Amino acid sequence: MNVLEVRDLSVDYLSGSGAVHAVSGVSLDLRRGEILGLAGESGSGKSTMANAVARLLRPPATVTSGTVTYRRQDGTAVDVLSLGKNELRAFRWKELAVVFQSAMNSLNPVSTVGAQIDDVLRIHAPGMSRAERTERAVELLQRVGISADRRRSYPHELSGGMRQRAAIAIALALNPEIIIMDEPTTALDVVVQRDILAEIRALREEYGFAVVFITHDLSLLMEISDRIAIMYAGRVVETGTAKALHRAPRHPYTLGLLRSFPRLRGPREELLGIPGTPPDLRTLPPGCAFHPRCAKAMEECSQTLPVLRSEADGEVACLLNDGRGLS
Amino acid sequence: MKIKIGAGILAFFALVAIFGPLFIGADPAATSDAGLQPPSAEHWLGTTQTGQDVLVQLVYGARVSLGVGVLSAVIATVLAVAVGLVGGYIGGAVDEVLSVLTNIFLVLPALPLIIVLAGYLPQRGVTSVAVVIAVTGWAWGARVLRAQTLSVRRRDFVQAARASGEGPLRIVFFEILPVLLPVIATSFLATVVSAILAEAGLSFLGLADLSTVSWGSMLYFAQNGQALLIGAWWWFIPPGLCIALIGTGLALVNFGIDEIANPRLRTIKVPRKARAS
Amino acid sequence: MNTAMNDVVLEGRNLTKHFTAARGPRGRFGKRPPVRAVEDVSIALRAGTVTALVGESGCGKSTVARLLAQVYPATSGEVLLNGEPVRAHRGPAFKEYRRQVQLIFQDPFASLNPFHRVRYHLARPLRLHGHARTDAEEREQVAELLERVSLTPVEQFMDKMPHELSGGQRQRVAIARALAVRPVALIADEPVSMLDVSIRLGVLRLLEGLARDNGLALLYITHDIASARYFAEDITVMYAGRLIESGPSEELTQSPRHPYTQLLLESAPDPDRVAPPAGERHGEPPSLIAPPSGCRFHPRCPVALPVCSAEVPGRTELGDGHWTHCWQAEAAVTR
Amino acid sequence: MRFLARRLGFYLLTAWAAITLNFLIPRLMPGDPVELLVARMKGNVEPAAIDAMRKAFGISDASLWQQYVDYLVNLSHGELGRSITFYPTEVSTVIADSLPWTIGLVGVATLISYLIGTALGVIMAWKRGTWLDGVLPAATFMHAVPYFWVALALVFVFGVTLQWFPVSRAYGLDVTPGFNAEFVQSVLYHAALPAITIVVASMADRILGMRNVMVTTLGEDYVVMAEAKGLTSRRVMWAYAARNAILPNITSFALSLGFVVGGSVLTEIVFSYPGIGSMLLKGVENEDFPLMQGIFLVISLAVLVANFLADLAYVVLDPRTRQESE
Amino acid sequence: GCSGGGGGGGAAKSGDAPPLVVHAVDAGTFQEDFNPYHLEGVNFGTSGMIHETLMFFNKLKPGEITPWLALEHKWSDKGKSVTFTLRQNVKWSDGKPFTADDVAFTFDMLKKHPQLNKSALEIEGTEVLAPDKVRIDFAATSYAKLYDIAGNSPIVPKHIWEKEKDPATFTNPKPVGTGPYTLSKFSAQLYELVKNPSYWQPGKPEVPVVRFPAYTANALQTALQQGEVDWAGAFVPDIDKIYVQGKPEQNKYFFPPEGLVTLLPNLTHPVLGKPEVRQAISLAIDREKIVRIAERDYTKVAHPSGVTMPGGEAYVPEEYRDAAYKVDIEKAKELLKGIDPAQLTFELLVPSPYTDWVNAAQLIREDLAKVGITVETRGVAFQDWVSKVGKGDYDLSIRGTPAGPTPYFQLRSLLYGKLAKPVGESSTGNYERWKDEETDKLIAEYAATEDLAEQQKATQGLAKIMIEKLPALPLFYSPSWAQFRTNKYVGWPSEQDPYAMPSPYTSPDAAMVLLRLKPAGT
Ligand SMILES: Nc1ncnc2c1ncn2[C@@H]1O[C@H](COP(=O)(O)OP(=O)(O)OP(=O)(O)O)[C@@H](O)[C@H]1O
Ligand SMILES: Nc1ncnc2c1ncn2[C@@H]1O[C@H](COP(=O)(O)OP(=O)(O)OP(=O)(O)O)[C@@H](O)[C@H]1O
Ligand SMILES: [Mg+2]
Ligand SMILES: [Mg+2]
Repeated sequence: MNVLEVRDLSVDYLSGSGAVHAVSGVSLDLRRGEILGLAGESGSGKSTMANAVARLLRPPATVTSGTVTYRRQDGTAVDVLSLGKNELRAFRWKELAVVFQSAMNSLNPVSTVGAQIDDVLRIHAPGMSRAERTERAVELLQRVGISADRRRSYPHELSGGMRQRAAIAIALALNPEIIIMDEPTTALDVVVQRDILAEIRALREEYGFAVVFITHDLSLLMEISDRIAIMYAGRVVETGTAKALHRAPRHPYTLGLLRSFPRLRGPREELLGIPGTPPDLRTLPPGCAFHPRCAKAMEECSQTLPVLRSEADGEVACLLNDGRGLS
Repeated sequence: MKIKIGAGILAFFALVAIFGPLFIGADPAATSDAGLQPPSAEHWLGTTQTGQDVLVQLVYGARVSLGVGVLSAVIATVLAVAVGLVGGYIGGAVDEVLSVLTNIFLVLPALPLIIVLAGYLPQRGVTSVAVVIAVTGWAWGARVLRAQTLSVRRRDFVQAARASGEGPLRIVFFEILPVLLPVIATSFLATVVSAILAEAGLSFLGLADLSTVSWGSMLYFAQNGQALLIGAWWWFIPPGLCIALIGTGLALVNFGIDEIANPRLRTIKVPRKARAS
Repeated sequence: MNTAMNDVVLEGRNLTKHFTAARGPRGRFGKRPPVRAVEDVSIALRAGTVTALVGESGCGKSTVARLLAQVYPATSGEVLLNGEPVRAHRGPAFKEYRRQVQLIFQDPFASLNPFHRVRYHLARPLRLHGHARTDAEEREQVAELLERVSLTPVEQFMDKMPHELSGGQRQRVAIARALAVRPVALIADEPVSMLDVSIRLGVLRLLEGLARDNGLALLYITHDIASARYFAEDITVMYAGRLIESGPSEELTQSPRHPYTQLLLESAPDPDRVAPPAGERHGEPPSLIAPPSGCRFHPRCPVALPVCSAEVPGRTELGDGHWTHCWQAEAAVTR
Repeated sequence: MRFLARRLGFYLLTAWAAITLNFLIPRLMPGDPVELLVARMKGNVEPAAIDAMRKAFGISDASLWQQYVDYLVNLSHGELGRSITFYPTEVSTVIADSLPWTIGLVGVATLISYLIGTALGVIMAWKRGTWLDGVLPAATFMHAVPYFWVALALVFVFGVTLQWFPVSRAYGLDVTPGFNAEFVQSVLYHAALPAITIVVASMADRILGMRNVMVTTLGEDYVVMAEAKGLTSRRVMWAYAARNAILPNITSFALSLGFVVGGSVLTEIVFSYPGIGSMLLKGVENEDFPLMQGIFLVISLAVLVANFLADLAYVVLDPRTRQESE
Repeated sequence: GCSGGGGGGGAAKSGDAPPLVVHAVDAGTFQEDFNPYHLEGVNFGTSGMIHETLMFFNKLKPGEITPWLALEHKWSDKGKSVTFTLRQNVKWSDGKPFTADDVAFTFDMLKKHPQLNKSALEIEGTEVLAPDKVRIDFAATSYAKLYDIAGNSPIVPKHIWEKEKDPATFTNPKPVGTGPYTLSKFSAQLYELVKNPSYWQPGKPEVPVVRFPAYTANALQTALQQGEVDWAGAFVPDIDKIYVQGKPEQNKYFFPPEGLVTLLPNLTHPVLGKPEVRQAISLAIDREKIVRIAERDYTKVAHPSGVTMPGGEAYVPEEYRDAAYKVDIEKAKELLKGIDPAQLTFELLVPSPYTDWVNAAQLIREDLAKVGITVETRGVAFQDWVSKVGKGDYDLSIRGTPAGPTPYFQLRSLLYGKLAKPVGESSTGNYERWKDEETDKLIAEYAATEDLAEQQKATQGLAKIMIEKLPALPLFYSPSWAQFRTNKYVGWPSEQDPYAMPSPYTSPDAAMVLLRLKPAGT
């Protein structure tokens, strides 16, 4: 059922002024074929986690604990964090592909879009002939709505939306099981963003891959995701189906996030916002990291670190929610 | 770390240059009959063919070499700041002219030009050599500063200062200049190195004032006296080594500054686990 | 303040701005074609009122802002301050203009000089415009400004360097700096788009309060039409350098008349939506070097008429200050 | 082609500036080559002969403007005048005899230094945190060592003490210049040590420059993406990271050519290499205006041409400039 | 042994005798120029080895003149005409006979092309009196110029040179001369002269091949150390270590005095114009030490008269022949008593490329400090020094004065009033600007006679002025550098037999040396 299982994952950035605990003790499941939204303020560790899963962390980042398990369709489990060099190369892109935030920066500026698709095919499908590879590249580009003659274009010759589509086409090249999308639409305007979201959904229907969709735009996630995980200060504080989260958020932080977005329709609700500023990840407040900004904080919150506990259609890590819902 | 080592080296030479001569006292040009003595308790670094003490020369030479380096770097930096900042900020025709000028000086090969200019210099004193080196060496800094000014000028805080009614001079010197200080420092230090090298090269070619003791003139005399051929390594090695050391010190400080500006450049210890990936 | 609420303070009339691109292909005779960033834009800011300018990235919002703030002169059209056309571009008269109209930038990380303390940032405009003459006055007024933007305790913030502040705090300092000049009109160019969702609200509320309580005329530029609905009385929508629709915010968001406004509203993510909109492609935003003829939206417009590609639609008044530039609307009205 | 046209225009302007500078410097500076020549001959020349010699050397009293025009006209015919040092040899002959040596030596050495330095820089950036970081301090040190000092040390160690390499001249005395194996071999053998000097002394800059840009490039998303795509490290390192990192280095490389040429002047002198550097020094020492001017002009033009080639390379390597030029 | 070294492996053509490898002047490369009238570009050996002069003047023995292409000369018309009787049976190397036409042609050419006439001979005309007799007419009395006429004007073949349009730019790439050698091979790095088989001195020379490889100053040092060169004229900083290498019998050198290095006081300077100040300076300077440290003992302290010793005895008055310098600090101080110490501050200008002079200047500074004279030494560019000293814009300077065939030439160049221009104008001699009627009269007397005794008497007068009035302060002789190795050839000049200047860069002396060499071991 799960295609990816993250257990107790912690990542630190080592630096002169103390380790930055960018991800601490995160456990998360990704189900086959679902879109999992990952939301949270800037700096809450979303990208770090994604990169840890894709084994893309660069020094000074280090995984200090935890496991990442990938399950093939036939049920064999793969320990992602201990893959060897060659296995890792096969895992990446055949099983897991990544689409980065800014496609301008994630495409090699000095080679054509076609060549960058070709690159992947050449390495991972050595049996394909040149003509086959070209055919496949054209097919992929057309699939994401780019005409075949654009294959010879350099990234700078494409518009932002086209670049992002090209990046998605590259991700699709090998029919991976998982695609991690790290803010794939943040740099685009809403109309184009809407097109791309529609594209992603359609492709998901067609190919059945699972998506980890990262953004800090909660309302966007609510629309596109099946399930959502909210991160705060390196921890997952709540997970749940998009519907449930929208209807009844259980963590005060989730609530705050939701009530920070102005709505386009319906009555003008009062916006709550979240007072204060995000914490310094080097010296997290004791107990629940959110308590200094939490309107509902209790004495206990500053002492006890809440653990993520399962509830009906979701999990939450909040002392208030021990057994009860958030009123 | 880099900065510390680099600054340490520089501080050492600076102290030697400033106070060394007072300590040593002796005349660096003073000759004696004890020529070509290898290092000994009396002459720590031996003597030259004419019996001059190499250590004493080295200490006095530090003053001249560093002096030329710093002086020409100061002149070059002032030129670079003036041309780069003004051109970058004012823009338009002034900038066009200045940047063409800069590029011309950048492309013209400096050392041959220095040699040619020095060949004509009526006075080959320390100052004139420094001026020649500066005149041929400011362009790089000006170019970098101009590019930076152009980008800083477009930055919002400059726009904001303009919008709140600040005058152009104040913007250049209070808003832009401070931001560019690291760049100016880097280009200053780089110019010091190249000036010291250029002075050494000139002296070595006999195109500087050889009656002044500098590291370059020491090398000239060492080469003239065929120091290596007659095995007088103590005469030949120290000046070159000092130049290289100072250069290394300056470069280290520079890299340190670069690393502060661009933390990615830092050398890092890769933890074992991360290295596996 | 000698301007009453709702008086037009700052107005742009038929503003047009063409940039000569610094780089790009040359056309015939070696001349580079201009970037037609803004074409025939008229907009009015009223005292005590927040007006929003909405549009997708690159449509010319910032250019309008800069034209209004007179960062650069318009290619044609004029800017009026309190009904008087602005002519001077230097000298004391222009300084006076600067004193009245202030600009707040998008990126709070870039709009404060990292080398100066908060106090310097606030004190300079005070001194420049003669609001403070002595150190004591200066100190007092800086403290007051900080208080107005809720940076308390004041003492603590005064001597901070920008890098010691969070994004929201910096944006507050930037706002305080604009206020130090005591302007009558404030132009905020995407003031919160670089801030975290949770901090945005505070800054927006602050701006809203300033307009309401101090009678400032505020132009709020954003690409987030939802936030415009919440914080502005009026919304003007811009597309590819032209205005296409304007009206009171509630009316505009609830019953948009221009197909682009409709598309914009439809595209905005909205968890309350029952079903996601149909997945049809809308194409890319047009180039401003060779903008489409007629209505600039026609290539992407689902309901385009033949006339749309031929002629620029005129302004159709829809009542209550709601108007649009659309052939469809015109047809509807005349029909 | 617009980009290239612009650059070409700039180079023409620079060439003109170099030519004019060249014309002006000797005329604005004091000194008289004939007097000097006489002084060097220890006064064996009678004053009456001096004026005649002055005339023969083409030292004229015409107005500066007239001289400038004459100079340009002569230049356009490729006439650089006669050298005073090697009177009556034409400067162009002196240059034609010496330039090939310099171009050969400096060109090849620079190419080698560029290739090795770039490769090392790339690898060092790629393998950050390994023992390769140890090369950094060494490179930093080499970056600051005077060329001639390295040259002299090499001469002493490998030439004089070990006698592995010849320490002067461009080829052996016993070979006849021409295109024969013996001659070519001799030339290569003689060029080895000076070339090593230039490589060693100029490589450090390349290494450091390339490493820095490369490290920055390695942080770019497209490199991370390439890695994520499961490409081999070699491919990521060269086709993605290095390929992009080289771009900013091309310009700095072209500009650094001026310095390399400068350094090679010193190298040539140490190795008695019959190149243009030795001739330049000779010209300077003898206040041989025509020779100095000619050589400086040729060096400047050579550097300009190299810069233009670098621009061409840039256009070929960076598609972004290509589009602009459509 | 080691025959040939690095430069000698090549083609020795005639006989078994090995080629001789010579280094005359520092050069990175050679230009193909064998025009003996060119100043710098000309390759060494052109004059003397290929083109010969009418007579040979031995500068080491003033007054010793050997007939060469001319057997004798005769002055007429009060020194305004000279008639040469030429040697018969001399042939050009292309087989054509050498005649009076060639001599006439050579001097006519000098008249026509003043830039070739570096001795500024005031030639009026020439007349061929017979195939072996030629007369040359001058505009002025030219007794004193006999050396320039006969000893320093190589004769060129008319039948070849008359075809050249401009002898001034003619590079004479295939030189045809009367000399003992002809050019056999030229490349930028090496040229080679081989024995002229039809040379007029049968059996000579015995050195069949002379090779000239190009060495720069630096490269030469290494070459000397490695034994590649047989005959060199170079300054070697540490001759024992680099050249002699413990074999003084084989690796010989001989540095006879060639010119005079003097400390020039600017006589227009108000303080230096005073004889007692110059006297004091002279007394304070330890010339021995300068020679030892700055000159590495390669030369000798000059005779106070400035006349080159030994050899010039006849040109110095009896009473001063044994004069020598002695340091006397006390006396110097005594002499300076009357002078305001504040005025005793001078700048000593030296050309900084002349490192030995830079060192000497430093020693002078140290010595003069002892008597209360402050000297600031300033090393300047060579050109700058030339121009400053020429214009009289200096206090003190060091400068060499060239030697002529007799000491007179040296003293004339040092003292002749007509050479001194006013301060600010370039002089070509007498840089200290010595103005003295008696001096000028003595100089005129010498020039007006061809009688040796008269000439010596006039010169003695000049020597006396030098010693008594100290117009310039001689320091030491500038040595003529000559290193020669005896493993291939013997018969080199020596102190005992100074038959010619031993340095390979002096012409035509070097040809004289080559003609005397014999293979070693015969
Ligand atoms: N190279 C680094 N060195 C030190 N700290 C780092 C480094 N990279 C990231 N961090 C820190 O790690 C934390 C998590 O960063 P991450 O990029 O995962 O956040 P994010 O949730 O993706 O934020 P955003 O929404 O802005 O992309 C942040 O506090 C950041 O400052
Ligand atoms: N100085 C300039 N020179 C040339 N073109 C410019 C200049 N400034 C802006 N433009 C162009 O004008 C158009 C409008 O730019 P503007 O910055 O006003 O858009 P915007 O709506 O503010 O976009 P964003 O939402 O990205 O800030 C763009 O196509 C831009 O490229
Ligand atoms: Mg992120
Ligand atoms: Mg904008």
